[in-house]
Amino acid sequence: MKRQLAYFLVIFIGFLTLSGHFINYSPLNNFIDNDATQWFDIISGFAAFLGVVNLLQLHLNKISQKKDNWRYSIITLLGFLIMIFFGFIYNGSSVALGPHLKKEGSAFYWMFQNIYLPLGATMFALLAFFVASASYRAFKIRNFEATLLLISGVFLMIGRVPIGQLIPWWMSLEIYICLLFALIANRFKDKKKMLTLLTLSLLIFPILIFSLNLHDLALFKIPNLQEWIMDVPATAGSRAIMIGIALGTIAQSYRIITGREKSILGD
Amino acid sequence: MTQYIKYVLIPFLTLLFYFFFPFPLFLEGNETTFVCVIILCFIVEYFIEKAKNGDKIYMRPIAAIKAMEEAVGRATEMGKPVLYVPGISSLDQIDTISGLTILGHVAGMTAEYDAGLQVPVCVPIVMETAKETCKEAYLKKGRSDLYRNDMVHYVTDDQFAYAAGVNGIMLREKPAAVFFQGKFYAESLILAETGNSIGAIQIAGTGSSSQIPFFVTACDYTLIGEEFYAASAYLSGSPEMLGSIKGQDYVKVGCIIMIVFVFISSALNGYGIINFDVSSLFRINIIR
Amino acid sequence: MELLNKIFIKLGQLDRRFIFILIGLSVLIPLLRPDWINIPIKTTSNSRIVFEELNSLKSGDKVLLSFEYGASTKPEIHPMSVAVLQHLFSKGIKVYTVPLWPEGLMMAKFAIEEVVSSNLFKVKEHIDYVSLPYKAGGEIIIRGIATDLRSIFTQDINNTLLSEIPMMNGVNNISDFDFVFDLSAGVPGNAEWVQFACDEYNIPLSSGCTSIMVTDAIPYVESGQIRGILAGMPGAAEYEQIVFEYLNKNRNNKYLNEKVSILPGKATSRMSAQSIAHLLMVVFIIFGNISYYLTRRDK
Amino acid sequence: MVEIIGVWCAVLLTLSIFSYLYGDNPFYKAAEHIFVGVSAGYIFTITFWDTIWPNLFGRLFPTIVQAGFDFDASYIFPLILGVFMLFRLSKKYDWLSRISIAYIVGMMAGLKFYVFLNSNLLTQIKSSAINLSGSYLSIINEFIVLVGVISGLVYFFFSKEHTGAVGKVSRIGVYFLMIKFGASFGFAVMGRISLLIGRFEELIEYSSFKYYYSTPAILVLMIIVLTYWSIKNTNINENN
Repeated sequence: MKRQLAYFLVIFIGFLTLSGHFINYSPLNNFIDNDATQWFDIISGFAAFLGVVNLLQLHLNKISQKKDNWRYSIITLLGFLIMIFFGFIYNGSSVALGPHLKKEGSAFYWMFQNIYLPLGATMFALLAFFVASASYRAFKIRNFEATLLLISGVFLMIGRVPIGQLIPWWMSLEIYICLLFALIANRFKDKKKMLTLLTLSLLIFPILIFSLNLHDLALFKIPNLQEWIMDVPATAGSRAIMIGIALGTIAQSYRIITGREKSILGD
Repeated sequence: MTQYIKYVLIPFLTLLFYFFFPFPLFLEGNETTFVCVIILCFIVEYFIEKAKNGDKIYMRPIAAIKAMEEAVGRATEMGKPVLYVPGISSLDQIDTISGLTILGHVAGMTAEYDAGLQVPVCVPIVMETAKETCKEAYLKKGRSDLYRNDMVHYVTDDQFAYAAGVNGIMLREKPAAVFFQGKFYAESLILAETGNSIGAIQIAGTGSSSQIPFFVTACDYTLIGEEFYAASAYLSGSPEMLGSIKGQDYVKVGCIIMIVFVFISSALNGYGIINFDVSSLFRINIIR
Repeated sequence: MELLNKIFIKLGQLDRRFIFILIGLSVLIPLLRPDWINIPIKTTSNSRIVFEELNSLKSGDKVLLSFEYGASTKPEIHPMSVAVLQHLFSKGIKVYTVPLWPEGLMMAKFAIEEVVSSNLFKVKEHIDYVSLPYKAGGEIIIRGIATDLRSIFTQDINNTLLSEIPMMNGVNNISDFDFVFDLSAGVPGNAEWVQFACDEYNIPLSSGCTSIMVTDAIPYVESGQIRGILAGMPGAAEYEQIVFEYLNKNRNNKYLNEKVSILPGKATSRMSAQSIAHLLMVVFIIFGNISYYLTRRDK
Repeated sequence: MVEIIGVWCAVLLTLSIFSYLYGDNPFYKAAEHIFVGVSAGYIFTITFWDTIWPNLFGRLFPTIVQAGFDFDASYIFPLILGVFMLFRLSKKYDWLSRISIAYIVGMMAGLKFYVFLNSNLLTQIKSSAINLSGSYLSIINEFIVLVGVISGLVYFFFSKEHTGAVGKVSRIGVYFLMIKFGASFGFAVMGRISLLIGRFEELIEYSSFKYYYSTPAILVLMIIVLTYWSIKNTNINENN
C-alpha cells in the first residue's frame, strides 16, 4: 500500500509535468516553469540536514572505534564545525547573517577565500598531471580506432596553441606520412622493406609536392586541419552522441513515468 | 484487431482531438513536439506489449554489462569490497537516476555473493535514495541480514572535495571492483586514474560525453552514452523493459529517416527543385 | 641500435612522477621567464565570428553578460570577460552582468573593477553598466530572466532598486536585450541558455567557455544556436589580440580616454607556457609509442 | 596580518594537495580531510541561506524574511515534503520519505522528457538541413557530418546484431565517435594545463617579499618533513 502510493505519485507527477508543456492553463505552466524545480531545491535542502547527520555519525564512529586514520576524522569534524559556527553564529562583518556569506571581511568569507578556494582550485589543477600520464598511456597506436583517437587528440593539442602555426608545410607532410605508415605497418611482412619505403616517401613526397606547387594547401597547416577535425568529424560524433543521449533519456524518463523502472523505489 | 484500435486508432484520435479542439485548451507553437511525444509513446508501448505476449527479443551483448557480475565475483574471491560511485549530480539529472537503478542490480549481486559494498555519495538526497535502493535489493534477495546502514554514506557536496574523499577511500581500502555510474564532470579523470593505479576492475557508464574518453582510456569497460541508460533494462531482463529498448530502437530508425528527409528536402529546396522550407515543419517553441 | 632500443623501452616504463616533474617545469619556466619564448597568435574562425557578432552591435544596444565560472576556472575564462567588456565599452554598449554561479558574482565584480580602474573607458555605473546579484536556481533563473526579469531581481548588487536605475528602464525580459554573451565553465552554462531562453525567444547568443566544454557545445555552434565560440585559454588569447588591435585602430573613438595607454591582456602571455606544455605532451606520446612498438615487437 | 595568515594557509594547502603527486602522505591526507569537512560545512550553510531561507521562508513568512517575494501558500507543499524527508531518521515513519523522493523522480522525468526531446533531439534533427550557398567543400563537409551522425546512431542499435551491413556502418560510426573522443581529450589537456598555469601564477605571486616569501619557505619546510617521513617509513617497512 505504502509502495503503491509512491508509484502512483511518480506516475501522476510525471504526466502532470509533461502535460504542463502542452496544456494552456497558466497556473500549471507557471508551476512547471518555476515552482516545480524550486520545490526540488527546497526538498534537497532539507535532505542536506540528513547529509550532515550522516557525516557526523560516520566520523564519530571512526573516532570512537579508532579505525584506521581516525585522527584525520577529527580534522574533518573540526573543519565542518568551524564552517557551521562562522555560517550561523559568528559573523565578523558589518552585514546581517545570511548576506555575510559573500561579504569580504566576514569570517566565513575568509575561510572560503583562504581554505576552500585554494583547495578546490588545486585539486582541479592536479588534473593537468593526471591528464599527462593518462595520455601517455592512452595514446598508443594499438588499432585503427586508437589511432584515430590519437590523431585527433594530438592535432588538437598542437593546432590550438600558437606553436602549431610555426610548423612548416614539409614538417606536417612528414608527420602525415609517418602516421600513414604507422597505420599500415601491420600489413608489411618484411620490416626492412617498410623502412626503405618509409624513407623513400619521406624524401620524395616533399619534393613532389613542392614542384607541383601544392605546398600552400590548407591541408598542410595544422591549425586549419585541427579546425576541420573539430568542425566536421568531431561535430558528427558529438551530434550522434547527443541524439543518442537524448533518446536514452527520453526512454528512461518514459519508463519512469509509466512506473516500469522499479529498482529505484524498490520492487 | 484490438491491437489496431490500441496503437493506431487511439493515437490518431488523440491527435485529431489535439488539432481540432475548438477551444484554446492547448498551447500554441509546439505542435511538432506533441506529435512526436504521442508517436514515441505508442511505438514504445506497442513493443512492450509485444514483448509481454512472449515475443523473443534479441539484445546485442554489451561487454560492460556482462562484466558487472564478474567484477563482483572477483571482489568476493579476493575478499575486498566493491565500490560504487553514483556520480556527483543530484536527482535532477536522469543520469543519476539511471545510476541508481543500476546500483539496485549491483547491490543485488553483492547480496547474492556476500561481497562488501561501499557507496560514497555526493548529494544527501541521492544518499537517501541510494539507501532505499540498496535496502530493497538486499531484501529482494532475501539477504536483508547482510545490509548495513553505513554501506551508503555521504562524503560532501563539493565536486573536488568529493573526488578527494573517494580518492582516499580507493587508496586506503583498495577495492577490487569499482563502478562509476552516473553524471560525472572533471573529477572523472582523478577517480579513474586512481582506480587504475590500484589495479581494480573498473566499469564506467555515463552520459557526460566530454568525460567518456577518460573512462574509455582508464577503465576496463565503459557504457557509452545511450548504452548507459539502457543498462538497467538489460540487467532487469524483464520482457517489459527489453520491449521498451526495442521500441527505442525503432524510434531511432525514425530519427535517422527524419534526418535524411530534412537533409534531402533542404538540398532540393536549395536547388529550387521544390519550394518548401523544411524547417517550417519544426514547430517546437511555445508562442507566448 | 640495441642501446637505443633499450633506452626507448626504459623510457616506456618511466615512473609517472618523472612525467609530473617535467610537466610542472614546462609550465613553470615559461611563466617565470616569459621573454624566453614569444610566439605570435593567429585567430581562428570561431573567435572571429564572436568578434564580428559583437562588433555589429550599435552604441546604446543592451548586452546581457552571464557569469558562470569560479576561481578554479578563472585562468581560462577571466581574460575573455575582460576582453569582451573592453570591446563592449569601447562601442558604447550597455552591459548587464548576471552571475548564475555563487562565485560568478565575485568574478563579475573583479572583471568590471579591472576594466573600470584602467580608466581607459568613460563608463559609469548605472549608466553604462549594472551588476545584478546572484540568485540560486540555475536554469530556473535563466527561465525567469526570459519571462519576467523583475520577478527575480528587485535590486542590483549595491542594493539600489532596479526602478531607480536609469539603464534598467524598459528592461523586463530577455526580448529587451539585443545580445546575450555567456561565460561558462559548466552547468548551468551555454547549453542551458540555448535550451531555456535564447532558442525560444530568438535572441542571439555567443559564448566563451572552458576548452573541455567546447566539443559538447560545437553542435550548437554549427547549427547557429550559438554564434561563434571562444574556446578556452587560446580563445581568450585570440580575443584579447583582436580587441587589442581594434582598440589601437580606434584610438580616437569618443568612448575612450585618449591619455590612457592600452595594455595587452594576460592570456597572451600565458600562451607560451601552454604551448611548451603541449609540445612536451606530444613528445611524451611519441616516445610512448616508440617504446610500445619496440616492446610489442620483442614479444 | 589576517591577510598574510590567509596567504600562508592558502599556500600550505595548495602545496599539500600537490604533494599527492609524490604519493599518499600525511600532508595530502590532512588537506583532503580538511577539504571534506570545510566543503560540507560550506555547502550546508550556503544551501540554508541561499535556498531554504529566501525561497521557502521568504515565501511563507514574507514579513519576517524579506527576499522580495509575496506570500505564496503553495509553498506549504515543499515544506511538508521536506519534513517527510527528515522522517528518514525515524524507523517507523521512514516510508514517508519515499513520497518526497517519488515527487522528485516523477517531476524530473517529466521535465527532462520534454526538454531533451525538444532541444537535443528535434533541434538537432532540424539542424541537419544543409545550406547550399557555401562552397563545394562546405557541402562535402555537410555530407560527411550526415554520414557520421547516421553511422554513429547505428552503432547504438541494441536489438540488432552488429554483423553484415549494420556491422560495417556501426564500425564507421565508431570511427567518428573516436575522433570526437580524441578531440575531447585534446581539449581537456588544454583546459587542465590552463588551470595549472593559474595555480602556478598564484604561487609565484605569493613568493614575493610582500607575503614574506611564503611559497619558497613552505616548500622547503615541506620537502624536509616529507624526506624525514619517507626515510622513517622505509625504516619501518624494513624492520617489518
